[in-house]
Amino acid sequence: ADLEVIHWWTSGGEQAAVSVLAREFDQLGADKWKDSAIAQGENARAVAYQRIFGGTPPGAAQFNTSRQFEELINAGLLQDLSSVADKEQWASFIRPPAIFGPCQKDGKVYCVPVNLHSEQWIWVNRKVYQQAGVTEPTTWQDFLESAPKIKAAGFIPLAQGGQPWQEFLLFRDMLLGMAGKDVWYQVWRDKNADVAGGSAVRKVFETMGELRQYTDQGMAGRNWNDTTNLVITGKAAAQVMGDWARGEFVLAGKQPGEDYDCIPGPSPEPYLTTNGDVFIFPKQKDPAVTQAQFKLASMLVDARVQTLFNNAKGSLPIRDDVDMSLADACIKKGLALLKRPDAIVQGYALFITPDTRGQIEDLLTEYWSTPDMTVDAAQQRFVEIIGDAD
Amino acid sequence: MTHLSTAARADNPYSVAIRDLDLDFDGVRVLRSLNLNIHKGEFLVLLGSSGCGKSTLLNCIAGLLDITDGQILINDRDVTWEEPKDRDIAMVFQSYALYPQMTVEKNLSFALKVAGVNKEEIQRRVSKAAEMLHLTPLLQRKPAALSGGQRQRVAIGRALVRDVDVFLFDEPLSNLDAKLRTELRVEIKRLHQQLNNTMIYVTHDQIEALTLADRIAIMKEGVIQQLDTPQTIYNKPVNRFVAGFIGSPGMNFLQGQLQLQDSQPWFIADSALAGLSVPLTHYPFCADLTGSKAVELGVRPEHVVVGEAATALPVCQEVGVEIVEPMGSDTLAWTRLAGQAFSFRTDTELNLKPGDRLLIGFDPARASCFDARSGERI
Amino acid sequence: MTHLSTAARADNPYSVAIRDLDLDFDGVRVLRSLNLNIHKGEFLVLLGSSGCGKSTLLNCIAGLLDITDGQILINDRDVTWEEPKDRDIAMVFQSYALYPQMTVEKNLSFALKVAGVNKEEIQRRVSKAAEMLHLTPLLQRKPAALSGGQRQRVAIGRALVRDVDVFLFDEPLSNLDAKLRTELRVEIKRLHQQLNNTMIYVTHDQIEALTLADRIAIMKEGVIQQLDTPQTIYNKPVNRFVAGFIGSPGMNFLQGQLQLQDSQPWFIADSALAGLSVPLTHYPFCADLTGSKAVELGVRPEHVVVGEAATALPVCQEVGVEIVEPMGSDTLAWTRLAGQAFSFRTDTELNLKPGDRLLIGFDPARASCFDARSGERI
Amino acid sequence: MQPKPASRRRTQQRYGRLGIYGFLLLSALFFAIPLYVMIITSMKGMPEIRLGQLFSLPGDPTFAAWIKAWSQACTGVTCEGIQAGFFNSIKITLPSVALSILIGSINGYALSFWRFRGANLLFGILVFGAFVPYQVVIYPMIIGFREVGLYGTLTSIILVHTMFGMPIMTLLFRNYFASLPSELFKAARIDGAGFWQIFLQIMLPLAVPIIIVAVILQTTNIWNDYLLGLIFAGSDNLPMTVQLNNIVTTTYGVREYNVNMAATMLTAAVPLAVYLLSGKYFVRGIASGAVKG
Amino acid sequence: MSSSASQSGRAGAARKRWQWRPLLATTPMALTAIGIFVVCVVYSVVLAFTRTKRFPTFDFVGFDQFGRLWHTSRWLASVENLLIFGVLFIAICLLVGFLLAVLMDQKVRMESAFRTVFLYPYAMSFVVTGLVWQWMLEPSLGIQNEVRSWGWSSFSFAPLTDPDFAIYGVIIAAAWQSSGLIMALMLAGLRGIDSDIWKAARVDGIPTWQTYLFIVLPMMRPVVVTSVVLLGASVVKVYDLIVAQTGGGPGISTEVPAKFVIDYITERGNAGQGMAAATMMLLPILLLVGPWVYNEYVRRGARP
Ligand SMILES: Nc1ncnc2c1ncn2[C@@H]1O[C@H](COP(=O)(O)OP(=O)(O)OP(=O)(O)O)[C@@H](O)[C@H]1O
Ligand SMILES: Nc1ncnc2c1ncn2[C@@H]1O[C@H](COP(=O)(O)OP(=O)(O)OP(=O)(O)O)[C@@H](O)[C@H]1O
Ligand SMILES: [Mg+2]
Ligand SMILES: [Mg+2]
Repeated sequence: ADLEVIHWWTSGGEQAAVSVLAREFDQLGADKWKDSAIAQGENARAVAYQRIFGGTPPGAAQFNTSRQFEELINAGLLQDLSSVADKEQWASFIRPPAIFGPCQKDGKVYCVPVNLHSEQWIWVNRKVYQQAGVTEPTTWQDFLESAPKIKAAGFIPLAQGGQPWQEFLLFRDMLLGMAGKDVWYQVWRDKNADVAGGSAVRKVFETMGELRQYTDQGMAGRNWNDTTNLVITGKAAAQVMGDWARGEFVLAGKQPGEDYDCIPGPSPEPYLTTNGDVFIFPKQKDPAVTQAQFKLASMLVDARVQTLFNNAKGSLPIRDDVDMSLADACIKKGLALLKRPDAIVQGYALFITPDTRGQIEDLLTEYWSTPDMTVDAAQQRFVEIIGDAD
Repeated sequence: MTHLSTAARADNPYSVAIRDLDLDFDGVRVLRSLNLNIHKGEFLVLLGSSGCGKSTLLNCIAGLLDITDGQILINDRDVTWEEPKDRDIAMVFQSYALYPQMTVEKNLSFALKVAGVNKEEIQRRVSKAAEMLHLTPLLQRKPAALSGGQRQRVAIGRALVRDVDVFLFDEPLSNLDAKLRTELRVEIKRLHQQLNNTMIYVTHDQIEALTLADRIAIMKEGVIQQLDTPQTIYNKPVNRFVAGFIGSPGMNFLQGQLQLQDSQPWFIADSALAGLSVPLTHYPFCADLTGSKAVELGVRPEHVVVGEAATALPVCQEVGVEIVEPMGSDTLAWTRLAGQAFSFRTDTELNLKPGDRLLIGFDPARASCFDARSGERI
Repeated sequence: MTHLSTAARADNPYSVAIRDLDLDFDGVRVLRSLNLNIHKGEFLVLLGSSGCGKSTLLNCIAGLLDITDGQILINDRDVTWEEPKDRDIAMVFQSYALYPQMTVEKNLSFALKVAGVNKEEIQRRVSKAAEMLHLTPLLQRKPAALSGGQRQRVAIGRALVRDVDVFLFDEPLSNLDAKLRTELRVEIKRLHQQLNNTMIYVTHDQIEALTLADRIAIMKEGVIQQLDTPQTIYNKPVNRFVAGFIGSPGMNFLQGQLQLQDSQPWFIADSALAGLSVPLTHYPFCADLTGSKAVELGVRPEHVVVGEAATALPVCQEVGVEIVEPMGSDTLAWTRLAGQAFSFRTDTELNLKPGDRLLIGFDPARASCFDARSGERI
Repeated sequence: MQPKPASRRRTQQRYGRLGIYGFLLLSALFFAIPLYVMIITSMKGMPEIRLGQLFSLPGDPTFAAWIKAWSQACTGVTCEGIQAGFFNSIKITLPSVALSILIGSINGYALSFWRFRGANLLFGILVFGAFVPYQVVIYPMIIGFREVGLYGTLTSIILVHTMFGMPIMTLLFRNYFASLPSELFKAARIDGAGFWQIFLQIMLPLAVPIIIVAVILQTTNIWNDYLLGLIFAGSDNLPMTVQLNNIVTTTYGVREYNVNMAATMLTAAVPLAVYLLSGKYFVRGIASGAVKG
Repeated sequence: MSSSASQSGRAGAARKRWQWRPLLATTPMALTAIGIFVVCVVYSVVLAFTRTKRFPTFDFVGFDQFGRLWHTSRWLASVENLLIFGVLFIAICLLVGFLLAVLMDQKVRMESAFRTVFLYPYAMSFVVTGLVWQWMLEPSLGIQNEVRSWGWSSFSFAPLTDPDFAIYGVIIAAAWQSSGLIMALMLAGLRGIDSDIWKAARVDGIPTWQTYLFIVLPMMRPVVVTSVVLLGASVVKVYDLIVAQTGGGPGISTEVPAKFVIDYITERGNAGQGMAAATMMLLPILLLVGPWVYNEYVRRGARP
């Protein structure tokens, strides 16, 4: 049967990766991968929801490792994959276990994690740093110190995209990098308003405010990959972005360590959050499609497919036993971190709803683009949002 | 209502009979308990000023409006709730209402085709009507390529082909210029003489009404004021409204008092200046006279006699001419009588000029006298 | 053109003078070398059928159209290339052309305000015009809340306040019903007598032309056919077109031959049946007669005498009545004379019916005789 | 002799006209620039675009970007350009335009000539509906379509376009028919024609000017729709605008502006052509009754 | 027919027989009007009073959603933007449309070429409009860069990068797209004005601009109303343009209510909040448009 897969992997590196999945699936036999690419995650997820809601669910749909699909599980609209998962003993090799958490409910399995995305990276253009005569930053403090010099040299110190999610990403990166793991959990998991209103978070807001001056005028509305391109082409020095930015460098033919560098954090003590993509499998009327769903689910966690896919995508595999020898220096840095359990932090998305996330994005984008807004006011609203979150 | 309709049924000799017709538009009563009987073959004209409900009445007869109350019979058949097409009527509109996208021939044959008449019959009737109305050379043209008069003829033709008993005309000539109006008027009259079917004709042009009608129904605010032959309506209007409406140039009205002097009725004009007393001894009163009463005396301009001949009449005065309107065949002159505007018709040969003074007079027996309050003829 | 204008300048006693006016629309000549002189204080009516160029001529005088060639003088001043507002004219339109969103008062005063006239003066002129036209109680209404007649009065008022020498009217009464037309006609006439300024009035209604005009210019296809007083035009039309155009009911035309018999001119009607010979001895010929010639004899319906009196006339025949059109004041009857349709006007009292037979006759001296080919009066 | 007054007046007029043409040309320039930018950018190579000279003519004009946009650009796994979407858009637009105009004209006709009880209320609701943002009613509509088993089919997207187009279409036709003389309708009824005969044989042929306006408006609206197509059309019928969006947001390291522009132009080609070919009738049609409020 | 009772009974039947065809023919309209614009709207409004996330639940929470809504600065900014956008967009379109129509009405040569140029943007979707104008207003690519390359290096025109001016950048794009349509409407309206009015004004010596302003424009009320309705409807719905051109940014400076609603009912999965916002959008429409629609179409009914 044809298995329609909704995803938002339309960017260059992503396309190569999703093509791996499609090809591998088609080679399994009778079933065909039917591609439904819809640009931008929110659109793709909205369509997936509407399709499921409207009674013509896709065979599979990409979501993030998060609470985005918990209502689908609760409403009993997703296919229970326990039979496959139990047989193949997914729980035994999917790591870190946190990324499998959102997929499970009452002992049943409703989604398949396919990769791990680490967000805590700053991508720098080595040549720019060389020309500006400063060293690449490893902490936010370093960054703030070097930025004026880079700016003086005629480069954009911080390439930042102009979309709310990118501003939120920057904020998260700074929160984890500056305030550390405990604050992270207290804010996201425990929704501790006191901590959210505390000095550690305040410092993050302050720093973020300072960063505004190191960006460029063309920021408004800019996509992340266009922003990455600024770093690639040497117009900007650095960009804070998840590991998916690597694909852009690769496609541009740049060499890690030579042309560019990926620096975890920046933080004195780098962490890796466990975000990633999962596929959900809505319940189907046609048993043949259901069979195909099981087949795809099984294939997605297959070690070989994981290798091919994650090498293409530049993300980290969900299992330990895959061959990532082909991976480049940046991926290897991530893999190395992944091996240290204390460096692994659960992603914010496991704890807060898209609604809360949206509110925070609204706040941050407003704050980021409104220099007049005081740190107090911004933090005050942050506290309210965290306090009201469920 | 019921007793009337059952009673009337027994011996209804009428082509169209309307019984106690009421019609409301959004709660406003436009026609009120209207009764009208039209004989077979009669040419009835509905005359009245704009907005008096003429078209509304015609539309009711045609079945284009759902009536509020009452009954409409055509040829003895109650058609109150029949479809227009089942009423044995045809209608001609002021705006022609030709189907612009169809040729004249198609316009003429549309109704027949819709009714499923067979081709030869359609062909026959269309060419007969076209011939009768001199439309044969125009059959392949579209309405846009016709002159106003030709269009109106097509509209009449469209009614003609349907071969019905009752023709309804809603101001068919209003959109034409004076010359064409006169021509088509004669044609319609001729048509009526040929076909001899019932025709109900709405107009607000009194010349049309007078020339065409067997009987005229004069309407005002949804009520028929007078229903009679043109002569009677012209000479003996039942009220001031009818009198003023009919006749062109219009009737002169002199304000005044009706008084009995020496048990003879006299009309004394209201006037600050020159007085005017008119003896009404020979006036055919329809009501008893009691005491003095405000009245208006109506005198038609053509009943005024000019010059020496006037001295023979009961009323005769010398007046100054103010305005002269030559109309070719004769001339209308305006003057003042007892201080009130007064017009009269004279021969063009007299060659009047403003400022001329002359004798005028009229015969009170041919005048009309109306109660100033109710407007009714006395 | 130049020599003419300098020459004409010297002694131009005219209010409006038009010299050799040509006007083309997209290469089509609509007015051709037209000359027209209008006296001060004259009421000139331009009469003609639709599309003959009346409005075009008026628009040229008003300066609303750029002429192709020629010259226009108003009060001795060459205004050919002046803006309309500088021509000392005012204009009234058929469609009223009121400014719909302004009250009557604003409509009247707008032009003055734009021209910078001071407030009291505006006030004075507006109230004077309003009084003259009985518009005072309506000053605060908007045009939509006025009847057709009132609207047209406002349109006239708008011209009035501008206090100019020449008034131009483009079919001002065509959109009104017959009754109102008659009323406003009288008012315009009265206005002219009061103001005594030059008025040029376009109409295609000949009754309007006859009643209002000092002189009438009858136009056909951009050329003035006859320019004369109403009486002359009515009684002595220069050609068949003018004769047919003027008069309602229209003139009868009898086809026939003009022959000299015993050196006396006779009109012999073309007829298969009953013959008709009319002696034209007393007819005022304007041309020499040579031999036989196809002509049309024009007889006005009101010049026909009915009954015994007819026997005294040179032409007298017994005829059968075909159609009777009572018009209130008199009656038009249709018959056949020498096989040709022929109408005549009679008293209503005669009470004619189709089928009646009676004697009719007319005086050839009052008839008009036209060359059948050229249409010119003979 | 002085210069003829005629020529003086004409000279003044000439200056006035120069002003008019000047202003019109400037405005035309403003309106045309975006199109110009799109066209020239689509004909440039990427290196040239990077120079950042948006308004300069392409040094080496090429249609490569157009070809790529039409048949090669990748949208997800497939790299077939936007051509597939083009045919989907046709599949959606043709029936939707036809159906919405048919229904709109029937409504307008019924409302103008056959006043039945509740007609005005229905119409009032419909006019109000013109202001309702789609999004407000999308969820209940999805439920509705799901219940009748139509969700995600070509039928459903056609119905959706018809329903959302109905307020404007009905208004358009109602106003037009209301401007026709009612005698026409009366005459037809007396001639014995019924509801449908009058509509099909008398009224529809007369509505050609307004049908042209309706075709133009609806073609543009439906062709350009993205949201409704994405939600209701089903995965097999996604319109061209979805592909366009994928291409425009799908890029290698550098966004391929030339391909984006070409794809944009290709997507806009159909409504553009409609306007170019029938702009004259558009103004005429509007003048014939659509603006009577 | 012997009694009035039976007669009126038949009368009633006859009337109904009259009506069934138009009723049948307008079922699609009735279904749409009631099914979509009443039932669906009411359904959505009801959801505004519930805790609905992604799936409708009828777990009522009173006015909580509205309370939260009016405490959200993005919503407040959206409302403010909609007002600015709506007023300016409609005003500019009317002004430009009218001006162009007036000039086009001067018997200009190549009228059809001009008309096409003015009208073609309307063939562009708001998405395309947004993209094109994003490029045009991009500081390093667009107009600013071009003008600077001519030598005027201090020239600055990049409204989209400045939160205070971004909404005006959006208005430029929207007006570019829609002015042509208004021009066409106005042109049609101008052509429909009785030519005698022009002549009367000329004879009265009223300068052309005053004629247009004080006489002709008021006479075109129906056209203006139609235009405002068309523009107003698109203002309320504006979404695509924002998403394509600015994504609501910079910050929240170009957010609009429709985008707020959509974000909440899709990505953010809080349909209750989204519908509360939608309800707030419907309210002014109902208050502003409702009476007008009622007056114009329901009560007066009949013919316009
Ligand atoms: N459809 C309608 N709705 C409401 N009122 C109407 C309607 N049609 C006519 N009327 C009113 O009914 C009255 C009579 O109208 P009708 O058309 O019958 O007048 P009329 O005598 O034919 O006038 P005219 O000579 O102008 O044609 C008028 O007051 C008019 O305003
Ligand atoms: N703007 C124009 N362009 C081209 N031809 C025109 C124009 N205006 C008038 N004409 C033509 O000029 C001729 C005279 O038109 P004009 O309007 O002067 O006639 P009219 O005598 O006023 O007729 P009516 O009684 O119908 O008003 C007509 O044949 C008409 O077709
Ligand atoms: Mg009527
Ligand atoms: Mg004219």
